[in-house]
Amino acid sequence: MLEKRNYTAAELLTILSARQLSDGQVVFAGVGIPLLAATLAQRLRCPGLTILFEGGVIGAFIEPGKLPPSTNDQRCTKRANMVLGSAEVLLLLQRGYVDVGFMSGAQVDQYGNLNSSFIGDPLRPKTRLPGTGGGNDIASLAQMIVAMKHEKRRFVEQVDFITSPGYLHGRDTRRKSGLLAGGTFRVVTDLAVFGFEDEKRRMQVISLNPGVTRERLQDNTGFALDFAPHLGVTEPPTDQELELVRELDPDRLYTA
Amino acid sequence: MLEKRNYTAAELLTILSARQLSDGQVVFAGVGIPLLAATLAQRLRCPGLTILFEGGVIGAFIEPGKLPPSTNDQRCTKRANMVLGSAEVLLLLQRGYVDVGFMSGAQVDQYGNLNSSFIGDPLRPKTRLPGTGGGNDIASLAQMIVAMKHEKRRFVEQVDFITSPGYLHGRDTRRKSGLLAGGTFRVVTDLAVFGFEDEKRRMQVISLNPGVTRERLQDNTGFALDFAPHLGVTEPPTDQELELVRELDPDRLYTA
Amino acid sequence: MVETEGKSIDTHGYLELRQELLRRDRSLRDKVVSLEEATSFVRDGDLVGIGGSTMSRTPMGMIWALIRAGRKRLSCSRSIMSSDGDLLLAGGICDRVVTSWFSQGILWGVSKVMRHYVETGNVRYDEWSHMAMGMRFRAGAMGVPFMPIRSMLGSDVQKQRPEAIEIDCPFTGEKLLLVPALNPDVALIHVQRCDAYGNAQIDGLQFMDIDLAMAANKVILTTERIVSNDQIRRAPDQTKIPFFAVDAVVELPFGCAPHECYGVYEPMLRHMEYYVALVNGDPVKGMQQYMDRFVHGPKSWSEFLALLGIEELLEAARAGESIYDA
Amino acid sequence: MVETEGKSIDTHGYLELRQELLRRDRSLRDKVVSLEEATSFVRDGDLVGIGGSTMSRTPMGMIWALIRAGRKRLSCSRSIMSSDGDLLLAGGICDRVVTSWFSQGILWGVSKVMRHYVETGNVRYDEWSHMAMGMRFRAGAMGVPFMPIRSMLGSDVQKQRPEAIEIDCPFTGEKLLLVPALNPDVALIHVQRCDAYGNAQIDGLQFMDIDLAMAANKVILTTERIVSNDQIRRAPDQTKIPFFAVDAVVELPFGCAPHECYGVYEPMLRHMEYYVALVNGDPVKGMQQYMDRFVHGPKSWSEFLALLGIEELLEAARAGESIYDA
Repeated sequence: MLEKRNYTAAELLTILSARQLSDGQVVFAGVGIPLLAATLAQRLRCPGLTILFEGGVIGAFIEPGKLPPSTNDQRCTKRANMVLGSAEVLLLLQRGYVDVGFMSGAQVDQYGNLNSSFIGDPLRPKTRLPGTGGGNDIASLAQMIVAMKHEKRRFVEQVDFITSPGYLHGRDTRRKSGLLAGGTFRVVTDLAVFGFEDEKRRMQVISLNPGVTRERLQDNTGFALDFAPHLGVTEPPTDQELELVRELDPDRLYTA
Repeated sequence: MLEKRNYTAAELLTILSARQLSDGQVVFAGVGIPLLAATLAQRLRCPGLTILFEGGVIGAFIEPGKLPPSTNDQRCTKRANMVLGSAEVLLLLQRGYVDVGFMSGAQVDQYGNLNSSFIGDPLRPKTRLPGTGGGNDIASLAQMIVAMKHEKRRFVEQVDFITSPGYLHGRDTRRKSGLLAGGTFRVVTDLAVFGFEDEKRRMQVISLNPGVTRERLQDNTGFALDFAPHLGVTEPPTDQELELVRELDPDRLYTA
Repeated sequence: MVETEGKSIDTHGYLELRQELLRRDRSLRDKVVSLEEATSFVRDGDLVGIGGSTMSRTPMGMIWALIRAGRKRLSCSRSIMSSDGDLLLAGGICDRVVTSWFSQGILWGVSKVMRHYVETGNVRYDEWSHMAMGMRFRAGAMGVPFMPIRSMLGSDVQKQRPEAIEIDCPFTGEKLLLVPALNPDVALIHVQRCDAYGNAQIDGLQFMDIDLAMAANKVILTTERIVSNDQIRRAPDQTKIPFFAVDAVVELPFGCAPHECYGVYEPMLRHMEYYVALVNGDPVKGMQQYMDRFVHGPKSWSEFLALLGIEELLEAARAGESIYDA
Repeated sequence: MVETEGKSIDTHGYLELRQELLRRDRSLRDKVVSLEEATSFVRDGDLVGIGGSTMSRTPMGMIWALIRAGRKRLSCSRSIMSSDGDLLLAGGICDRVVTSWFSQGILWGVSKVMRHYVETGNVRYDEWSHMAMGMRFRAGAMGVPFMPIRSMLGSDVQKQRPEAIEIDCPFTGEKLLLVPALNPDVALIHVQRCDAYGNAQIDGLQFMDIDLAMAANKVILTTERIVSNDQIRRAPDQTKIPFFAVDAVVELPFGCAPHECYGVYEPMLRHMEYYVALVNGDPVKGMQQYMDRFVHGPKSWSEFLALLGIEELLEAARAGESIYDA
C-alpha cells in the first residue's frame, strides 16, 4: 500500500504501535490492534512485557491463530498468570501498576482526547456510540497510546465529547482537573506517529510514515498540524515484523 | 453452684446466652462462650442459625469435642459454607447482614459500653489489654449480646475507655455519634440477665438468676441498679441444655 | 432514596438499606424455584443489576423469562452490556441502562438496536466509566454511600454525571471523585454451581458479580447445576456468594445461551452471527422477528435451547470445557 | 508523607505513591533469594505490613531473619498480632505496632511481653478496629487516600486516632469516618505456593493479605514451595497475588512455624505452650532465654525447625493436611 511490499493499514498500525512499547512494561490492552501490537512486542523484543485485559486477566499469552473475540471471554484466560475481578484489574491502573494503556478511538483531537460516547444531544444523541468502557479509566490513570486510522472526520480540533481524557484543553488543564498521572503519550496512525509537545500539550508529528508528505497528512487532519523540530521518517515494517503479525493473525481477524 | 445440680458459671453463661438467639439469625461469634452458646442454640432450637467468625468464615459448624482455639485458624473452616477475607466478613456487619454480635469484655458500664483496650494513660498505660479486634466493629454495627462474669470491678459506672460502644452516654448519644444501627441488646452474667431501658438507654435487670437476690446483685455491681417493672427469675438450665453443653465441650476448654 | 431532577440517583440512606435487609429471610433454607416463579422477585420499576460481562456469564435465561413475564420500566445496570441489553430494550421491559459500554460484542461493532432506542429518546443511557461502575457496586456491597476514585475527573463523562461529587481530599488536598453506591433492588447472576440454599461457586472470570450480589437488596441466582450442600462445604474457599445474600435459586442448564459460561460452554457464535445480521439489518422489524421466534415462541427454556440446535450446544460445550485442557 | 505531631500518619501523596511503583522492576523475572538476602529488602525505620492473622500464616521465618539481621525502629502493622509481635518487640527491631488486637492467642490471654514493652512506654501501640485496619490496607491497595467506614465512631478508639477524619456524607448527610490509606514500605507474606516470579496462590483463609500485598511498596513472599510457572498458569483463577506486586521470593518450608499454614500444618501447640509459660513467667528474662535459644542460637531456619523437633513438625503437618479429609 505505502511501499512496494503489500501490507494493510491495520498491519502497519499494529507494527508501529508495538514499537512504542519497552521490555518490562505492564500494558493494558483492548482487543484488536492493541492486543496484537502488545503480543508482537512481547515476542519480538520484550519477553518481560505483561499484558492485562479489562475482563480480569494478568499476564495473558496469545497463541498464534487463536485471537480472542473480546477481553471478557474465557479464551483470554487460557494460560494466563492470574484471573481476577474486573474492578480489581482496573484498580491496578489507579494504584499505578500499569505503564501503558493501549486504545483505539472513534474521534481524537489536538490534545489527545478521545470520544467514544456520542455525537449530539446527550439525552437524544444523533449518534450513540458504545461508551467509555474502561477507556476513561485507562486514559485517566496511565500513559496512553492511541492507535487509529487516519481520517479527517476522526482527527478533529475538539472532540464532541471527551470520553477518555488526553490533555483536555492543553497546558496544565489535565493536572488541574485532578488527573495527576498519565496522559496521551503517542498517537499512531497509518499516516504518521504523533507525540505531544511539553508546554502546550498539543499534538505534534514526530515522524511521517514512508511515502507520506506533510501536505497529505495536513489534508487528512481536521486541525492545523505542528511538526517536531527534528521530524523523522517512520522506519517501514521489517520482514520480521510483518511475518510475525501474519503468524499471529493468519485469518486477518484484526488486520484486514 | 447456684442450684442443687452442679454447673459452672461458664456453663450457666453459655446456656443463658444461647437463649437470647432466635432461629434464622446471623450471628457474629467470638471464640469461647459466644461460640459455644451459638452452637448450643443452633443444635437445640435454631437449625437455621448462621455463625460467622472474624477470621473469615460463614456458616461454621462445630463438631462436639473439636472446639477451635481461635477464630483465625483452619479448624474454624472445616465444613463451613464459605471462607472469605477477614475484611469481607467484617463488612457484612456494615452492610447489615448480621443480626447479633456476641462478645465478652473486660469491663462494662451502665450504658453497655465495653473496655478491652487499656487502663490509665494511653501512651503509657497502667494495664494494656489486647485491644478491640473486631469488637468495636461488631458493637458499632450489630445488636450486641455481652456475656461476662459478674464482678464489681468489671461492672463499673463508666468504663475507663470505650473500646466497643454500647449506648455511649445514654439517650440518643449513640445515634448522634453516627452509629445508626445496633446497640447493646443484652448483658448476660452468672448473676442476672440485663436489658436496656428504652429512653435513657441505661442497663436494667430483666431477670435474676436462680438464687440471686437484688441485694447480692447490687453488692457485686459498681453502679446503682435499675430493675425492670416486671422483674423475672431466670429459668434454670435444663438437663437438655447442660447435657448438650457438656457434649460440645467435654474437655471444658471454654466452660471450666 | 435521594432524588435528583425527576429521577432517583439510586443512593439509599443507611437505615433504609438495613431495613431492606432486615426484611429478608436470611436463614439456611431451600430457595429453589422455577424460572417462571423467579420472575416474581422482580417488580415493575425495579433497579436491576445484571451479572457477568459482555457475552460472558450473562443471565440470559432470566432476562428471557422477565420479558415473557412482561415486566415494565426496569432500570438495568451492568458494567458492560451486550446483546442482553438489546433484548431488554426491544423486549419493552427497560427504559434506562446504567453502564460503561453497550455494543453487541467487539466483533460486530455498536449495537443498532441500542442506537435506535437511545437516539429516539425512548431509553436513557447513563454512562459511567467501567471502574466507576465497579466502585458503585463495591460501595453498595460495603454498606457505605460512596467510593472515592481518581478517574472520570476532567472528562465529559464526569460532567454528564452530577450524581458523582468532586471533593478536595481532606488528607492530601488532591481532587477526588466520590461515586455513589449502587444498591440494585434485585441482582440477576448466573453461576456454574450452587446449593439449594444459594451458596454459589464461580469459576474463572468473576467480573463484578460478588460486589453486585452483596450490594443488591435481593439476588436471583440461575445456575448450571444445583449441587449438595456437602459438596459446597468440602471446598468452602471456592464459595463466592454466601447463601444469605440469595433469595431464589433456579437450576437452568445453558442458562447463558447464546452467551458463554466459563468452563462449561463458549458463546454460540453461529447463532450470534445470525442474530446480529437480522437485527442490525432492521433494528425494529429484525428484532421483532427474533423476539417472536426465540423469546415468545418457545414454551420453555429447553424449547429455546432446541431452537439453537443441539449441534451448536455441543460444539459450544466442547469449546467451553477445553479451557481445562492443560 | 503527611506529618502529624512528631510521627507520620503513613498517608502518601498520590504522586509519591506512583513514583515508588515506577521505581520497581515489574517485569516477569526470577526473584528467588535466600532468607538472609531477603532481609535486605527491609530498611531501618520502615513501615512493615505483616500478613496472616493471629497464629495463622504468620511469616515467622521472615520475622526471625529480620531480628537476626538487626533491623531497627520498624513500625509493624498487622490486623491481629500474636507471638509474632512478642518477637518483634523483644527482638528490639520494632518500636511501634499498628493493630487492632495483640495477645498471644486466645488460649493464653493477653501477652505479658506486649504489656511490658507498651506499659514502660518503649513501644507505641496504635489501636484501630479490625475492620479499620482492613479498610486502611484496602484504600492503600486501591490507590486512594482513604476509605469511609461506619465503625469506630463515638468510641474512644476514634478519639485516640485523630489521623482518621470524621465527615458528614455529601450524599446522605450521615456521619462517616474516613480512615487513611496504609501503604507499608514493605509487606511480609507467607503463602502455600508461588512461582519464581512471585505469582502466589493462597489456600483457605486469606485474611487481609491480598489488600496488604497490593498496598505495599515492596512485597517479600516466603512460600512453602516454589512451583513452576506452568503449574500456576494451569489454574490462574487460584492466583491471589500477581507477580508484579512481588519483589522477593524465598522458599521456606514450615515458614510459619510454630504458627499454622492452612492445609499444610496446624500450630505447634506444645512449643507454644512451652513458650507462653517461659515468657509470661518473666517477660524480660524468659524472652531473652527464648531468643538466645530459638532465634540467635540456630545457624539456619532448618536448625530452628530441628529445635522444634521432627515429631512436633510431623504431628502439625498431619493435623494441617486433615482439613482436606472430606
